[in-house]
Amino acid sequence: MSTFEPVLSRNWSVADSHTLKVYESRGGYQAARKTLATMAPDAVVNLVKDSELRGRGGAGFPCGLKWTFLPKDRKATLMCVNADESEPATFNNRLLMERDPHQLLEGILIACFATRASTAYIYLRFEYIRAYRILEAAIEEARAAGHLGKNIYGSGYNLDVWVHRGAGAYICGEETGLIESLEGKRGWPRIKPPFPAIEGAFRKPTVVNNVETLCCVPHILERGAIWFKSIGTPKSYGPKLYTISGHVNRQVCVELPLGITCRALIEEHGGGVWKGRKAKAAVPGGISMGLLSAAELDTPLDFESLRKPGCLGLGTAAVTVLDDQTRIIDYLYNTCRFFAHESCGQCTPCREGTGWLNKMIQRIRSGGGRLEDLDLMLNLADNLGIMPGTTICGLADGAAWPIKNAIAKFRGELEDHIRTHQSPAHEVSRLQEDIAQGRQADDSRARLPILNGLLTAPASSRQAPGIGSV
Amino acid sequence: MRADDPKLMRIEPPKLTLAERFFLPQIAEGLGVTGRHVVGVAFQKKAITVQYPEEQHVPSPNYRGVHRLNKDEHDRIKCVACMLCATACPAHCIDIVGASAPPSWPDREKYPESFVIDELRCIYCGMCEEACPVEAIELTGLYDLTGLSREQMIFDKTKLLSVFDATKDAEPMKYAAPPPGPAPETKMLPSPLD
Amino acid sequence: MLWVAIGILLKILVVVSIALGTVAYLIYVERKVAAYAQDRVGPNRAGKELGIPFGLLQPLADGAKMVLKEDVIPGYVSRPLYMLAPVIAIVAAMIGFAVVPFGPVGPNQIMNFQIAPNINIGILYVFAIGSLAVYGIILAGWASNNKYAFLGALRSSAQLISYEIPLGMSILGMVLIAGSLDLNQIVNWQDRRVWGVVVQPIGFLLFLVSAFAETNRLPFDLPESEQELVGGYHTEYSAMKFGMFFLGEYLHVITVSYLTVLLFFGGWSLPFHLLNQNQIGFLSAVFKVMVLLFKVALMILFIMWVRWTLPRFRYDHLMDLAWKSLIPLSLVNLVATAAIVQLIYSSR
Amino acid sequence: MTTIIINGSEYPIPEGEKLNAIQMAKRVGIDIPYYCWHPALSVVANCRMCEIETGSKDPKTGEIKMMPRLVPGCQTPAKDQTVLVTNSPKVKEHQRMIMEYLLLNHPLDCPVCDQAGECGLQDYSYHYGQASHRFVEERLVNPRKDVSDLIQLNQDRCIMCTRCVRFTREITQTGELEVMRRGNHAEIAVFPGHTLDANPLAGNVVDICPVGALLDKDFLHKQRVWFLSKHDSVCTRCSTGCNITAEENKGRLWRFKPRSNPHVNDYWMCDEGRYSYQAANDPGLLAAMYVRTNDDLQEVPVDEAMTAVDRGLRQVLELGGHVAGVLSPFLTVEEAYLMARYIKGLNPTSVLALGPVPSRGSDVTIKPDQTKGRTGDTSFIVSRPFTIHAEKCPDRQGVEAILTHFQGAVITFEELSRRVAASEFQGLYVASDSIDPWIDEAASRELRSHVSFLVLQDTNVTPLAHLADVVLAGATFAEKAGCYVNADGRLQYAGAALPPREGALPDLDLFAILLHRPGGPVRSGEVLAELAEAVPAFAVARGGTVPVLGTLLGSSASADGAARAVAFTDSWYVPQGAARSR
Repeated sequence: MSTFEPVLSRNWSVADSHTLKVYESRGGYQAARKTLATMAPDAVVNLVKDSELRGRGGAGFPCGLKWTFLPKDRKATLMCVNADESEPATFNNRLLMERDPHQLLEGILIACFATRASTAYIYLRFEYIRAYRILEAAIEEARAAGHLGKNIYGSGYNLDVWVHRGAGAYICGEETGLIESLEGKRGWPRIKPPFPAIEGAFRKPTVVNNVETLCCVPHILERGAIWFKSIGTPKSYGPKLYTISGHVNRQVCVELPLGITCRALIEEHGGGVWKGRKAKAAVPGGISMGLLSAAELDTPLDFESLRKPGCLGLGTAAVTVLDDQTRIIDYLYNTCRFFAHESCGQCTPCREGTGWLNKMIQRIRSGGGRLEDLDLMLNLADNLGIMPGTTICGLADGAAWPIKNAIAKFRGELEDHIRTHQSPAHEVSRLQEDIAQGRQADDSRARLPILNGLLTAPASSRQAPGIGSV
Repeated sequence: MRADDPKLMRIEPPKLTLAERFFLPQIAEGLGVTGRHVVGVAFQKKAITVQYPEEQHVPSPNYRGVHRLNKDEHDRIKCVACMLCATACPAHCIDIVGASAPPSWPDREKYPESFVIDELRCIYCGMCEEACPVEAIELTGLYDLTGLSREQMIFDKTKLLSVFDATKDAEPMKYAAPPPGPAPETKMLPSPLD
Repeated sequence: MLWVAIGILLKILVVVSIALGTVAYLIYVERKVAAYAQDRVGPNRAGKELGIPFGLLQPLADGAKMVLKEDVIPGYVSRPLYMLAPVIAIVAAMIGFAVVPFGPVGPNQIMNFQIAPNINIGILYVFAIGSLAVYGIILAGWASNNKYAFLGALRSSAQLISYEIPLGMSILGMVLIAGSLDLNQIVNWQDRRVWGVVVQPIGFLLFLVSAFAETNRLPFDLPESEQELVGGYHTEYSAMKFGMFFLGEYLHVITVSYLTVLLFFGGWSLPFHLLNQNQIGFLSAVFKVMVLLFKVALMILFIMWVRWTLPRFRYDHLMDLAWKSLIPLSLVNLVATAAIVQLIYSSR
Repeated sequence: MTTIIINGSEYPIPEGEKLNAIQMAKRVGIDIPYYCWHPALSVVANCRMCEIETGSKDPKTGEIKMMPRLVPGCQTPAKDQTVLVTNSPKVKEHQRMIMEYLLLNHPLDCPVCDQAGECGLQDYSYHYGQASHRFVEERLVNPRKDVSDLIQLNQDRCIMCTRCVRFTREITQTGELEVMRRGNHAEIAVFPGHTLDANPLAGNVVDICPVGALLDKDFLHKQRVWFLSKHDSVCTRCSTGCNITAEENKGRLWRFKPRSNPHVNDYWMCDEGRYSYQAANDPGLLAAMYVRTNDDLQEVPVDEAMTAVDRGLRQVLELGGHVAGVLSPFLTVEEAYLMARYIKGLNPTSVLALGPVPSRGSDVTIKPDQTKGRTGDTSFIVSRPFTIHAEKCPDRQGVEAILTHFQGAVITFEELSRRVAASEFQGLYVASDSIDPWIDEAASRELRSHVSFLVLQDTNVTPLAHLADVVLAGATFAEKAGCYVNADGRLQYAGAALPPREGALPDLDLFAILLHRPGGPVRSGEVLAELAEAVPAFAVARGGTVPVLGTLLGSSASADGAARAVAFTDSWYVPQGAARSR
């Protein structure tokens, strides 16, 4: 792979790479100029379609195909750039925006030209303050230099780009949630149909693309689809920014062709597992994608291969490594807490299911686990996200896969944990079970106030059965 | 069922012997039985009658007598005025007027402003007890329910709660564990009619 | 003559009041027996405040109740007959006592323990009067203008007619043997020889069964049968009128008991001549009266005992018993007795 | 022909209607459970209860291709050759799971919850749920809070269907309600200081709440819904004539609930109408008939009062006087007809006038706008405006139609008062039944001073009642049955919810007695049939029957076919009558 030359990150190491001057000096905006001058929008769409560029945001939906969904007779189109990079351990978009904002702007320009959108919104994660400042500055520069604004390069094409900062919700990374949030509403994903391409933000056809996807576009137009398809593995073409974090010596973001194995990534680019330990497991692409066990680390990280070891997909290609001293229960605890906290609360299964799983994991972790809890969690995960169509968006799927994977691959460890970690303070009492099962509790504690969800009775009512004793 | 149904069985009356046909031995035998009882009661004190006012009958624990309204440990009425007892009641003898609970009861939304049982209409079936979700209404073992007028026999909330006060030691709540030690005898009510 | 009349009147007064008092206590005894047979204790309250044990004042309370209760006369009854019926019932029951000896009777006795002594067809009189009682019942049922009462009356008449026959024929054996219809003579014969029950066992059984039927007592109380007829002929009667039927029934019990004892259990005599029949004197007379009373008391107790033991007959069974069993049997018994008596007397 | 395949059977799709899977399935008798969907609100599909399996049938080969994923029925259009499966094990397992999830944090306080008996959770729990669940953790407890002076929110019972939020956004467009917080901590809330108090339709959020989260404080803890007998009626508080169910128990009304009528009130009713039921429970209502003797009103039996009315009016006529009748716009058309016949029958020169028409403020029209809400698919929704009329009486148009028929023109009350002041009439018969106070002391004296004989038929004790010669106690809106004509000219039938109270008689019976109609109590249908024959304007009601959704006065019965359209009721809010006969 040493022959691979970074494309997306080629300017990162250059000083002041975020300025227009540096970007233009390294051949920036040439692709855009050429495209706007010589190509028709449909030709651009076809070219991107030919390159089989798949969305880098997580789902891997072919980008060009998405663009063709727009209605033919549309009056106005909107472009939303999904820069709400909220997946834990993912930071490639941040680097793209902070180090090379003009590359993104050029991608936006070409994509908007292709989809005939005259307005683009960059929906930026709230926490990316630095990226926000850099982007604002870059847009100013680009506008001043005529890369944005009215009649760009004399082609008669107008484009305005606005940066919109989110309010810090994971769910706003989902395209319809993003659109709702952009409209100023609560970040709740919408039902589909209608898809955003038909009726999106402000009831207009809308394209939503990830930052990294758009960053690929100028290079495809510059070097052609054949070049793009020469990189990577079948069905997963092009370069990809991988981030490595967790228990490795170097937490970095590297650009590599799609299809590198997880082990290679850890060993070659992450500098191996830290403190000389061994890897126990790795999260291949953001925590919602599942878990690879140590034996499965040789899986290539591309859109297709990860299905084999039972993961949801490539996701954001953010690899997180767990060393052999990390407990899987802790991993599950973090995952479940994250999803319970970030569930938007709209669909019943996700709202209640993630909260339930979170409470259950907390109980198991603090010593109140039962062996049947594992099967219960698997069953919940199945109902929650693994069966398709149970919720509006994919958050529930993301919450379900880590549990399914962790229990499938580390069941022995989890069972050992339950057996060896038992604390009377946290175990499930007979009464709790009775209440859940709808049984008549068989001891004097049955005289509990059942109203308002009070599970514990005043201590006095538990002692003597005679009520007159108080 | 048809006359030729295979499940039908014809049974012949048993053949009687001559003595049996005279019935006299059987009559003598019967006289012996009653005679034994007469002798048993007259000379061996085998009568099973309870001499009621002097001897108090203690009914079985699941006897269904006069109702009571239970109180909780803060001496408040337990009833939440859900009216499930009135719904379940086949005799339509329960009348409840619900109201929002006083603000000083934080764990409760609703309570009965008035709770009236017509003890004369009641058939003591115990359905109210079954229906009650908070174990507020119970049938006690009190069986000597008398009154001089119909009005006296319509028990209001105060009276039903006083039945609880009179019986709470002798009859702890039925769903609770049995009381330790021998069960205290049912205390006679100071007459619920006063 | 005047004194004789006064004596008779006195006797009538004494007998009637004793009989009525006895009836009152018989009801008490009946209730006690019923209670004992059913493992209860029976009436034991009345008189407790006065220190009288065993509820012995119960008959007084019962009587007071009878008298004080509201006397309801339904609007649809035939009033004269309705009023007459209980009177007939009780009068018929009482005048039967006229010929029943309560103790030794005879010209050589110091006193005749009989209201109408020396009537040589005494037993015939008893039966004649006894049959009169049925008029009370029939009239009651008829006058009540009520289907239950009417059915009760019908049953009663049919029952009485049916059982008169075996009853009458069952004593003919004894009459043949003793050679007299006079009860005094029959008792004397038994005293001399042997108790009637020994020489006439079948006659005794027939008499007993028929007597039960005649007194309308269980197992033959079909005219009343509360379960089917709501009280039968006395459905519409209340208070003292009902009480009169009640008294009548118990008087019948007493009469029948006397007859049984006199006919079959030697009357005032004791077996094996323990009591000299010819001894005349006040003490011996009283003693004989006591013996007779004792036997009668046992007989009454037996009747009660049977009542609380046996269930009621079905009506067709009742008729079957009379016509198919008792009457043929009594005929056979009569013929056989007659033959034997003829043989014995002719052999003398 | 367009057909749809539901659970293996083919059904024709109704022409000209856009239905979703839930509506279509319901039409053929198959229930798809749902919570968040409401036919007047935008589709959000967030309760996930209505998920079904769908597919399509190839019309040529007849091959059925099912989609792998479950889809919500509320946003699945009933299209030609669509295949719906609502009872597969997959769907059933999903429904069971949703019920388990919804009940995780739901308190077990059905006994004290007013929604019990008409609760979506209860009903679906029986049909689709299970008796136990596997949740052994501690439940979330959310305290109850007020969203307005009349509405209480029990947040712990909420299932986050957001129907109420969408109602305030899309129907009233006031947006008081909002979802606060995320995940399983999400809750419905009002913005601080921005309660539902000012919203004239606020009470509807209680109706559309499928569970007991939003509750009406006016009804709170008073009754259990299964004790209530429900009577189809019409609100008389304004001339909109909202279709309602009047719910009664133990001889008094407890609440009004709107009934769906797409031509009148859609699914809603205003708060003013909702709480107008209280007027029928007023203990101060006229409780007897009175006749003036020796300058004092004496309580008399009905027949005496009726004789006094008839005798008094005839006496006036015999003395050469004139008689006028005042027909209040609160009368039903049947009552107005009988009264007009009676007054005109006394003497053809008698005059009929329309009673005072109460009016307050101006008409308020609320035009729903689904685009204000969620930008989901709103193509199933027919948005219809809802008007609260300023005219606060139910039947001005009906009474006017009858007056026009009898004397050609409508004489207003003002005009009549003038003519009374001019001593034109010696006898006056006023039928009021007005809910509001309609005449003051001075006006009463003025009216009284010019007539020699005054009959008042009313439900309340008004100043005029103290001055009248005969006071007849009429029936309140809850006690009478009859038809009203609303502001759009729609003739609608309102049933009686209560028996006439002690001492009073339904107005229809009072007039029938005056007219010496044979037979016992009058049935409004018979009078309506007569009316339809006699008055051409009411020809649509021929035979004395009115369609459930009413009928426009001008239309012919057959042209008003849309009036027979099926109204919508939430499946867990079925008018069931009293649970038992009491």
